Amino acid sequence: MLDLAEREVILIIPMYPNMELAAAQTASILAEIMNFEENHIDEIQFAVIETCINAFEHSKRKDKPVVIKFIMKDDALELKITDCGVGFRLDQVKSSDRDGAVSKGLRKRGWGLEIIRHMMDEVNVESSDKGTTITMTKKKVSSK
Amino acid sequence: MLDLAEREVILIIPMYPNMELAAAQTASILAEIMNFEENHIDEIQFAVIETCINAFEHSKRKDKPVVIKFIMKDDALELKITDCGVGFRLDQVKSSDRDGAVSKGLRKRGWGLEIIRHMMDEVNVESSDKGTTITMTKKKVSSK
Amino acid sequence: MANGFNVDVHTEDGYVVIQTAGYLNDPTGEALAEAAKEVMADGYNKIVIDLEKTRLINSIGISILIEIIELLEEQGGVLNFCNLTPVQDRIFKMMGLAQHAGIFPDQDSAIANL
Amino acid sequence: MANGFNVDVHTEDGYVVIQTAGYLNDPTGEALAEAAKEVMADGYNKIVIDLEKTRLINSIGISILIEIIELLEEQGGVLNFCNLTPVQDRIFKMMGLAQHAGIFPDQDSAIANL
Ligand SMILES: Nc1ncnc2c1ncn2[C@@H]1O[C@H](COP(=O)(O)OP(=O)(O)O)[C@@H](O)[C@H]1O
Ligand SMILES: Nc1ncnc2c1ncn2[C@@H]1O[C@H](COP(=O)(O)OP(=O)(O)O)[C@@H](O)[C@H]1O
Repeated sequence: MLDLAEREVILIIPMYPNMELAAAQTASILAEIMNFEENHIDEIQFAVIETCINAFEHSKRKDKPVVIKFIMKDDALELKITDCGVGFRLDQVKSSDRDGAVSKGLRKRGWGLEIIRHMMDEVNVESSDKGTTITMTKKKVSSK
Repeated sequence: MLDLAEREVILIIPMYPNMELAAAQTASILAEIMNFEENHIDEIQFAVIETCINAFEHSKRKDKPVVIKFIMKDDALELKITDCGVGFRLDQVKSSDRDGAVSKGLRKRGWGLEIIRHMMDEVNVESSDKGTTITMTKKKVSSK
Repeated sequence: MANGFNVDVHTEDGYVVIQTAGYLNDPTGEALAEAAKEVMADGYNKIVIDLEKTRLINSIGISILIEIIELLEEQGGVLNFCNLTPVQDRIFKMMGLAQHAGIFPDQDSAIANL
Repeated sequence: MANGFNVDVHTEDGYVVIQTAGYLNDPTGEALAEAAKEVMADGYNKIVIDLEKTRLINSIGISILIEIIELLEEQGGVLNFCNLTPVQDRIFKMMGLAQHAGIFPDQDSAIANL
């Protein structure tokens, strides 16, 4: 039997334009069923979109789909977004992307991970040369 | 490489109330991305909902998820909705459900399959004691 | 109620308008039927159900609408629907609701024809 | 345009209101930038972008908004946004857009502050 306190939905999408919307919509309806408030639903959607387009843009494996696991907990929605791409090192992103930018006033790119962190309560990145899994949690009583 | 003329999305949902909405929403956004017209998007959603609730109600395997494959073709959206339940025989549904009802004026139940057939251009049922797969197609230029 | 469903009941002079919002399925249909039974217990037998904010309905939700129609018919009452989407309209006609209840484009005409 | 995105341009006396509808991403952001460049070529440098019908925006879409801001700044122009959702508002502030463009609750105040 499924544990009623933890229900899982899985969505598998190809790396194709606008497919991030399918992920965002699925997240949205699950959050709605869970009675998340409207702004929190938007925040989840923005985070899902940024994670998916990162997979689409940077994974370099457009032949492999992105797998999104939605885990509906009693008090939170957890998402695991996995690509089978080239992976990256978080510590290397931070330094390079930020430094080159500050000087120029308005920085155009390199916001994805920051948006995700601002939208969600917890964000965890696991990445290797076999791919990347971003695990993120939005609590019903969110501090964000 | 994914064949660009045929793109697949897979959604796996538990047999849990309102999960049919996740399937309907995913179908809706894919149909929207494919530029289906609004009424056709509604028709797809109604068909998806009825197919999912049939799986929830009749498959007798609430421990097994329902798998929905969305195949985006150039001119149509095809859906394959599979449960791992007890299955049924279409020819037995037809006779029993219809006859008992006509006399009573307004028949309350037994409309699901009929709604699905009215909403979609093609509907095919494969069912055995290992489960049921309903394959249905909505064309962009739909005659329904 | 999960998924933002709700029922808004407006009692007027001699009739009632019930507005739904959200997905109409088993539990939300039952909530709607409860609302209808309450106003019927208060003596109203002319009811408008406005579906403007309900886009998705499943067949169990519709079967509950049929139950409301039957209850009202027993009391010599009238039920009119309004603001159906084209697809809802098609399904209501297919399932025979249109023979037992009125279907009108908007609230005004649904009320005028009670 | 896929997914129902569209851009509506209203030129008024001395300013332009551009209304978007739908998801703002790379291609739809480019469509918006094209619309802005066209009115700038016609001599307008006061622009309101009304996001009322746009709920979802990705970071590439926002980077294109920054490009529009920069183009306008070069011409000594002004860009005001209006009808942002609370989440859009937060992200615009986080990414620094609020320092280079106005953010207003509605079209009237966005126009009044051009
Ligand atoms: N799924 C991923 N696979 C590989 N690299 C990634 C992935 N997600 C993020 N990255 C790396 O992290 C960097 C920062 O990502 P982000 O903050 O979203 O900004 P941007 O996508 O605009 O570069 C990217 O440039 C990329 O190098
Ligand atoms: N996924 C399924 N698994 C097993 N039986 C099914 C399934 N879908 C439909 N059926 C059978 O077909 C019958 C008719 O279905 P339907 O037309 O949707 O009406 P209803 O669900 O109201 O009975 C059901 O009563 C059931 O016996």
